[in-house]
Amino acid sequence: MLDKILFYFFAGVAVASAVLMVTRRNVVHSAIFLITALLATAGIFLQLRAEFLFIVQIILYVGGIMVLFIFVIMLVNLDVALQQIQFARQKWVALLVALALAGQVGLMFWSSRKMPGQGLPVLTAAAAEHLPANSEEVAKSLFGSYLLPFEIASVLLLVAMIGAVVMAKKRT
Amino acid sequence: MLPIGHYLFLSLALFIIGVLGVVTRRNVIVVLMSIELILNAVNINLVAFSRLYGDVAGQVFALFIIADAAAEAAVGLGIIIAFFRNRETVLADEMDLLKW
Amino acid sequence: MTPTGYFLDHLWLIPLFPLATAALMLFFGRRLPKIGVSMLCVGSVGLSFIYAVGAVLQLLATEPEHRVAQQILFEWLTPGPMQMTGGQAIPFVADWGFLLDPLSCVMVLVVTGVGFLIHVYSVGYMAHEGGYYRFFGYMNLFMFAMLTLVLASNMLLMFVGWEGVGLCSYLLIGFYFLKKSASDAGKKAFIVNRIGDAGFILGILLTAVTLGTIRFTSQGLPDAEGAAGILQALKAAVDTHALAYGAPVLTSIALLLFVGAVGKSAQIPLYVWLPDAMEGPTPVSALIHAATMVTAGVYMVARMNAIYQLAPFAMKVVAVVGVVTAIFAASMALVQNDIKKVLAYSTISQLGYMFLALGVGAFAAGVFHLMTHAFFKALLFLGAGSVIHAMSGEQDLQKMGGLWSKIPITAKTFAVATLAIAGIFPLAGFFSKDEILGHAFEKNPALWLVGFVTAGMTAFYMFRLLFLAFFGYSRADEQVEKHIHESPPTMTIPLMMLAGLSLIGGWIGWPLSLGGDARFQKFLEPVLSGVAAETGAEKIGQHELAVEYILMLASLSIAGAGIWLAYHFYRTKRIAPELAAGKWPKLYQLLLHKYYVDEIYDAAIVERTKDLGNLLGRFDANVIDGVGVNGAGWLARSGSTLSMWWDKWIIDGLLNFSAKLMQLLSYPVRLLQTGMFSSYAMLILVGLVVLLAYYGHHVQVLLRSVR
Amino acid sequence: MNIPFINGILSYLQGDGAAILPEMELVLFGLGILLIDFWIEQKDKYWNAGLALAGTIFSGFTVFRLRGAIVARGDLLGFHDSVVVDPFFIFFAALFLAATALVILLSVKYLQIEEEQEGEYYALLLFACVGMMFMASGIDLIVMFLGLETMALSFYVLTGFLRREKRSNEAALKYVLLGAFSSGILAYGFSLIYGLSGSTDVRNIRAAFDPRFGLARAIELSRQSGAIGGQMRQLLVTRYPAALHLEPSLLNQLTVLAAAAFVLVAVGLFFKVAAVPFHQWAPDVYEGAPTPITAYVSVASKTASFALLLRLFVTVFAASQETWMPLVAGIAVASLTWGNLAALTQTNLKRLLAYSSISHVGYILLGLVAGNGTALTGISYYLFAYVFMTAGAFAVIIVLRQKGLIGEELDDLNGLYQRSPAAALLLLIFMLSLAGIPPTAGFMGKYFIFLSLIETHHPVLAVFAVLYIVPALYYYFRIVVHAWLKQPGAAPRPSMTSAQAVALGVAVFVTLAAGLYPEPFTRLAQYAFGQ
Amino acid sequence: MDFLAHHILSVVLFTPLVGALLLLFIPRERENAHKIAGNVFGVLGFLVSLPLLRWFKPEWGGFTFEEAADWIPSIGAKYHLGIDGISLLLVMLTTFLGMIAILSSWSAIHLRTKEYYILLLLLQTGMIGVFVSLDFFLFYVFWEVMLVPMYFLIGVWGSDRRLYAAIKFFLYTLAGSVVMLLAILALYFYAPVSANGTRTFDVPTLLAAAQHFSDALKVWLFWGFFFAFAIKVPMFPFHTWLPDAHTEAPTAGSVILAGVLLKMGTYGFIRFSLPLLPADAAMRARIIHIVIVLSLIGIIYGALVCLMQKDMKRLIAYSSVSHLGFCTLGIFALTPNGLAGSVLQQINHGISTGALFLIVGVLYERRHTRMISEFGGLATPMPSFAAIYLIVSLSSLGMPLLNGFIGEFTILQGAFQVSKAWAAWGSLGVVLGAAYLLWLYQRVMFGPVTQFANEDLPDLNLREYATLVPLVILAFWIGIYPKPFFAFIEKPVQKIVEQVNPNFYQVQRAKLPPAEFHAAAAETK
Repeated sequence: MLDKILFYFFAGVAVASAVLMVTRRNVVHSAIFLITALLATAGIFLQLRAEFLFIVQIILYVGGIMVLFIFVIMLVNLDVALQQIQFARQKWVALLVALALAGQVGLMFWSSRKMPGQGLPVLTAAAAEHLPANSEEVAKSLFGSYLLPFEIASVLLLVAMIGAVVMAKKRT
Repeated sequence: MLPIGHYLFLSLALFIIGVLGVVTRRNVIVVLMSIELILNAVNINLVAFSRLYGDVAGQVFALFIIADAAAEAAVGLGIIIAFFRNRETVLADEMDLLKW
Repeated sequence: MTPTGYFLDHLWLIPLFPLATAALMLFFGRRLPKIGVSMLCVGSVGLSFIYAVGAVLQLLATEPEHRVAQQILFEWLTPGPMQMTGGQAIPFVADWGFLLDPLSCVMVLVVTGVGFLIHVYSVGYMAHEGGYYRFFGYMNLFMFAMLTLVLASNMLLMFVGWEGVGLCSYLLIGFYFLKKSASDAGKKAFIVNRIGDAGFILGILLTAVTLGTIRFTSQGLPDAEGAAGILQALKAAVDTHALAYGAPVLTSIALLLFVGAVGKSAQIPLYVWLPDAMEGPTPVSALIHAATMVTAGVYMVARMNAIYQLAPFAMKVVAVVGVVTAIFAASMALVQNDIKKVLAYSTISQLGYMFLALGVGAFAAGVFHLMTHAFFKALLFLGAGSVIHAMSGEQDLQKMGGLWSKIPITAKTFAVATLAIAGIFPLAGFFSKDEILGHAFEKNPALWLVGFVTAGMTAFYMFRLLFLAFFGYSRADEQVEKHIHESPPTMTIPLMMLAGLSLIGGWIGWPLSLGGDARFQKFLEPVLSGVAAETGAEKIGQHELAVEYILMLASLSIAGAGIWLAYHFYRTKRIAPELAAGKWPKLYQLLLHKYYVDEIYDAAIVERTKDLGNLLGRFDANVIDGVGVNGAGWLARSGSTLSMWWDKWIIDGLLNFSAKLMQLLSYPVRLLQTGMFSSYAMLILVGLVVLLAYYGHHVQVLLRSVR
Repeated sequence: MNIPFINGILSYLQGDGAAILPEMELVLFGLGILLIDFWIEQKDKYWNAGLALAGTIFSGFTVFRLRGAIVARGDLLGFHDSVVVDPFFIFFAALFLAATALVILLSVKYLQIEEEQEGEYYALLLFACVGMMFMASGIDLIVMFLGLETMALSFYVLTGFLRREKRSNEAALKYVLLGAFSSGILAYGFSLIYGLSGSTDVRNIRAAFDPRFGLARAIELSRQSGAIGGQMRQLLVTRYPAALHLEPSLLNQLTVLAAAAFVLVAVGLFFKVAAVPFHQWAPDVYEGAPTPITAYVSVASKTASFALLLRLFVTVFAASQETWMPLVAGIAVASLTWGNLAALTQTNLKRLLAYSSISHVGYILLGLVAGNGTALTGISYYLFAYVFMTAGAFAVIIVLRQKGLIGEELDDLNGLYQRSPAAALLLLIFMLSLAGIPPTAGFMGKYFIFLSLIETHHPVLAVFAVLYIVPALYYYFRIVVHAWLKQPGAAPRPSMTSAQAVALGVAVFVTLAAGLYPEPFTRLAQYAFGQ
Repeated sequence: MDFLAHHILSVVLFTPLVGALLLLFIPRERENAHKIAGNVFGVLGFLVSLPLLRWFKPEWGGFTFEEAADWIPSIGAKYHLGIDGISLLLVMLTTFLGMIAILSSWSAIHLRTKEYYILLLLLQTGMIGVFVSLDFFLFYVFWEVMLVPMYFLIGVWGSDRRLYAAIKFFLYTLAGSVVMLLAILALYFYAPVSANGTRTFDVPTLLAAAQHFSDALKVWLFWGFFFAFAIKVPMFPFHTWLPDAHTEAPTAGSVILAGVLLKMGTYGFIRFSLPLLPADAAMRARIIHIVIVLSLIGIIYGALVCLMQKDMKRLIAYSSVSHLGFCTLGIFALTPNGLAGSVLQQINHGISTGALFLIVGVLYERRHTRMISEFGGLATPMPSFAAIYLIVSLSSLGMPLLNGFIGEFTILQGAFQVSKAWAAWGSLGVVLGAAYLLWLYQRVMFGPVTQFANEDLPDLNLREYATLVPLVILAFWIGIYPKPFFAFIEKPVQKIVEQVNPNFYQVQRAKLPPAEFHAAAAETK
């Protein structure tokens, strides 16, 4: 029951702030709503007993990425942009198509839930108390089975770093 | 945990909102944020499945996706800055030099 | 016993002499002196004549039923096996081979003899013309082709000569190529002839697939095995009842071949080229368009008589075409004012006689008339040439007159020829024409009647010509008047010799009824007797003497009547013809304009063909290229443009484009058009939705079918 | 010497490390470039290029050694089975390295002219190559995804490398936004695949999706008691733990969700290979990017994305080939149509080649439609040929780039023949190859594709595909017409550096050799799919 | 010598290529050296092909001078060369016309001579390759290779609308050939796999295998090949590239194009299309009917369109449509006569039309125009030219004793055995042929000289004689003594007919044999 309440709370917050993020005129507001949505997602992670990710989400996403966003928003002068129309002309069509997409995928989820033999594994998740300590498990996996992705991720981040530097630095 | 469908629909909602942001917003920064939202939706899926199977692979995947999101954000924002320096705009539809 | 001898073994030299000199003239003639050209060319024809005479004499040495000499030089056309109508596949071979039998004897003598005389005449006539060597080159080439035609041992080689003479006629008609009318006439001759040739070719092909051979006869060949001739094959087929009298296929062959003959021998409806052909130098008209080439059709039909005798319908067609042509051409000759045109129509008319003869089955009579006609018509043309020569090139009868005394030799020989053609006893024309009319009467009195009227018309227009040109007072320009002179001996001697031939040439066919022995007919008998009596082919019976005498008298009297009329029209009361013309102006104009046939052909065929060409050309340019190719190109381009538009206006944003076009595009499309990036993303989204929709549906269907 | 550190490294290199040795070398060289870049003078910047080239050569040599090793010992798996060194990887790694080397050779002069000679450029080239190689070698979704992103991020930066160029900025921005968007879609698809199979290992996923692997039976067995059940359970726990949770009756059918996952993954990948209708970034990026990078994007990024796509389609989705075949066919036909038609009226060379490359994607996807052995050979041959001929074509455009001449418009080619016959001849050969006229490599690629279509009874598609050669030839020959038949304007004679000459030489050699004597290349292409 | 004997075809094939490669090393500015080298290799190319004639044994009907080497073993493509009598004649025609075309360019081409001769020689290799390949893959490669040099010959050295014409030529032929590629691949695929599990592109093997295909498949294959060849021939209505290409091409290009390139279509019909005809009589009849009707339309259509042309080259180009209509008519009559005539007519067309284009080239070199209306009365200043032109025209319009007649008659004969109507329609083309060619001749050569510029046109020079006289001699030779030519093609033609029209010889056995027939005929005499 608690699970349920928690889930619906976080889900509601996430969706609402996501909607607000997309619709706000002011970019800074959007950023803040994105932060809210990400935090709510972190809550979902917690509810799913993924504590490590919960922390990562808050620190890396909210703490890191979003600060980056805010910096950039500050850097590029947005006073002008504020007065401009924020939405593309196609917004209504886009909405329709996006809803169609949502409908399709949603229907697929729905039908797989209802019909046997239609996909999603119907099984009860392992009891919470049987789950091993999350951080430990993740760490084991990360440096065990997923060592290579970890190494690649370092290259990826290196590339991102070089890229950001190359792109953002002023020309000498 | 709740039935997996809950998480799937939540993730779908965020995904769709992200997609909508990408296709409707003119401000490229918001577009980039919407993409972050999409990746976030992916993470919810991954973590939910991970919980379902009691398998951490999904969580690890989500971790890497967060890293990727960070990298993309960094590069994307860098490019936005370079673009802004040259063009004094962050509106997507003012990218109009390259066309037919 | 096969006839042999030096000349017979060297038959191939007869056409070769002129060919050699022709080649010499055409390649090196420009560098030879005129005298050399004359010697070589005339000499080579003379040599041919000598060889021809020699060969004929050697042939005559054998008994009549063996008078066939054949030699095959080499296999010419060997395109492999051919399937006959019956289904058998047999090897098809066309040889390069020569054949001398009584029929070709007559032809080869006429060709070389008259040809030689005309060559001699030409030396004088062409003396002052440019392109002397070219003229003789062509003439000798013609001799070669004509001799190939008459000596050919098979249809295809005959066709070689046939086309060759057509070509030379084209070249010689267009000899004065600076004149547009001359080159036009040459072209016309060639093309009209080609229409006939197409028929001839088809006839040859039909013969080949029907009988399996195109060789005229295998007689005289050392080895009959595998070398059947048409005659033998036909006989075999008739004997085995594979082909019967009147078989449609034989009629078809006969008619197809006759199409060829019609073209070459200027019969209705393909006669139109011959009058125009008078644009050529006069010796050419004499040689080609009177004596030899135009008679090739007659010769060919006579040569194929075996088939014709089995095809009664074709025979009827030949007779009718011949007789109609005869009277039709004669009627046009009545009013012509160009001296050569009169002779040209006369030639057509006389050729019509010959076909009449062939058509009624009197092949020998036809050939006989061919020969006599060669004599007197060549003479007429040469005489006309002499007149033209004297008149400094004037050809209009209206501007002549009173030449009798000024050019006496020409005038007298001309008169002989005129009498001969009018059929006055005992000149050559009398015998041959009488023979024809006799046979025609036997066959069908209606045919005779038409021929009979034509005879009168012939006499009329010929004497009209004679009176207008040689009698009365001179109507020539003074300049011309002053220069009138008799031609040089090189021209007059041939005239006289031909006059002699016209006079006595007919005597070899002196009919039985007049106490002769019809040697000519008997001579030709072995060749012209067809395959077999029992096939049902009607043989020409002997008619009663009384009828024959009456017919002869009738002929003579109608000729006399014609002469009398001409005399009264043109000699005594010169005014009369205008009156006659005034009385029936329409008829007169009709005749004068040659029934407007040229105009009709031009309008109905020539121009329409050109129009068709034009139309098709435009079709090519516009429809096939336009719609097909450029259309595909256009389609691709506009497809490209469309897709470009899609990217540019629908994807890249309508904003940059004029408002008008924007309105044209529908509202939802415009909704896509805010910014480029968004629309790119939008398209990805749409693509995703579409794929998902398709795929989802696909899977649903699949699942349903599984369940 | 028994130094633990060295020993550790050595044992690592003999174990897991061997599987990623080529990538590691590239990374090391990339880092080296970043380091020495600080010390070298502006005019000596070509040392960066030299070092990068050395990196590719080293790596290439290592790949060659690995090839020997796997011939002797079979496929090499490493890092808990997340990468594999198999012929597929060897083939594609060699292609990527070749493309990278060509692009490096072509970049030196270009960067000099553009006055952008940072070492980062070459480092990013190498890192992109690393990403691509992981795309080819990864058999784990995470590795694949990270490889893809490494490559993509490098490309975003490289595209925008000419920061002063507005068009370069714009291209980079479009690229990064659209690329990230498509990555998001791809990741979403991956998450669903993970959800359906409970594993990120491609082989496990395949087992879950493909009835021929008998996973359902294994699970059922594992639930029985007894020795066999125990063994089977043990096997599953080590190999595929999530399978223990799967319901056997639900396995092995193409479910609705799998379809959704497929479409999402496919869209993500179709975007990367620039298939219609996910192609629209390509012309813009091609035009805006520095030309060597255009070549690199066009050649390597596309090939790498195809490597990833093939790995997934012929393993994970192989079982449902006949259901997705019409869909891929539709995409292929659309790509052919759109690419060819849109290219007809282009006047910018790079855009033209962009559209033409879209049509090439169509041909390769048709190979996927056929999907038999010949088709796989054809795809690899086509990609192989495509790398060299496209690189060659871009190389000519790069040679044209001089001070004061952009050389990207068709009109800039006018009279190229008079200015540089060699360049014109090379251009002709590449155009013929791109159009698929024998005896060039491009023809052989098309040959296999057409043959496979006939073998799998797709005559209509085959006719369709061959007929598109005709418009393709038309626009390729528009280029030739400008180069050969138009009168030159005032444009200067292009001068070719030796590096460019080497690159062009290699490209033209391969293009012609693979057309004139295709045997070794055919074997190579067959080798890639273990045939 | 031994090497030559064993690799004669390769030698013939690659001699021009060697020339082209050598020319690469001659500096650009040495124009005369290019000309000399080009001509030397042109002549050499012809000379090395002469032993073929000598060593060829007409009585052997199959392929000879075969050479085979592995090329792409993994797909079964081989370097397999070989010729029979039909290809022999076409190869000889190619080397001969190639030599003449090269010679004819001596003074016509001053621009980029080096490339010009290189391309001509390359083209030469491509064309020979098509005729000697016995491997479908190799054949296709040569087939396409040839397009490129021809494209440049038209596109660089052509006249005003050269770009349009060149690309039209290229695209048209390419469109056909890509479809052919599919047909080849289908043939390759549907043929049974050999014992050791490999497939092959070998022409004889595949064509033999095709005999066992289902009729439906054969029909598809037939049409697949048909389009490529029909465009190349070109048959109505695929012919519109031809006038443009011929008109715009330089003289040598037109000569090669008309003389050799078009023959590839007809050659393809004979070699590849005929064996693919379905066995079912009704289906076969329907196909043949379509093709024949197209041929007949082509014959008459081409001739009619000629009548309205104002451009000499265009006129001659359309006349090719007409003449090639005869060739296809002969081929699809499926009789020995038709086929033999068609092959010979292909040679004839090469000679006559090649010569006609040379003649236009002579005029074009002097006046730089091809408009008929610009000429008139040329017989006066150029008598020798007039003579040769006349002979060539006559040869083209089928005058007996010249080559054209032999071909046309034999074709008509072949067609006549099947259908009298076909032959009748065909003979209409003969009539029209005379009309347009003589009309052209008259307009150009006869009449007074109307244009000042034409008054002092020089007559043929020695080089022009050298290009034209051999053709004229050949025209007479074939016209007067075609037996050796027929001898070359008799056996191959027989083989083809036995295969595609077995009734032809069977009926003969069933009914009265000719010997008895004639013996009977002889007895009754």
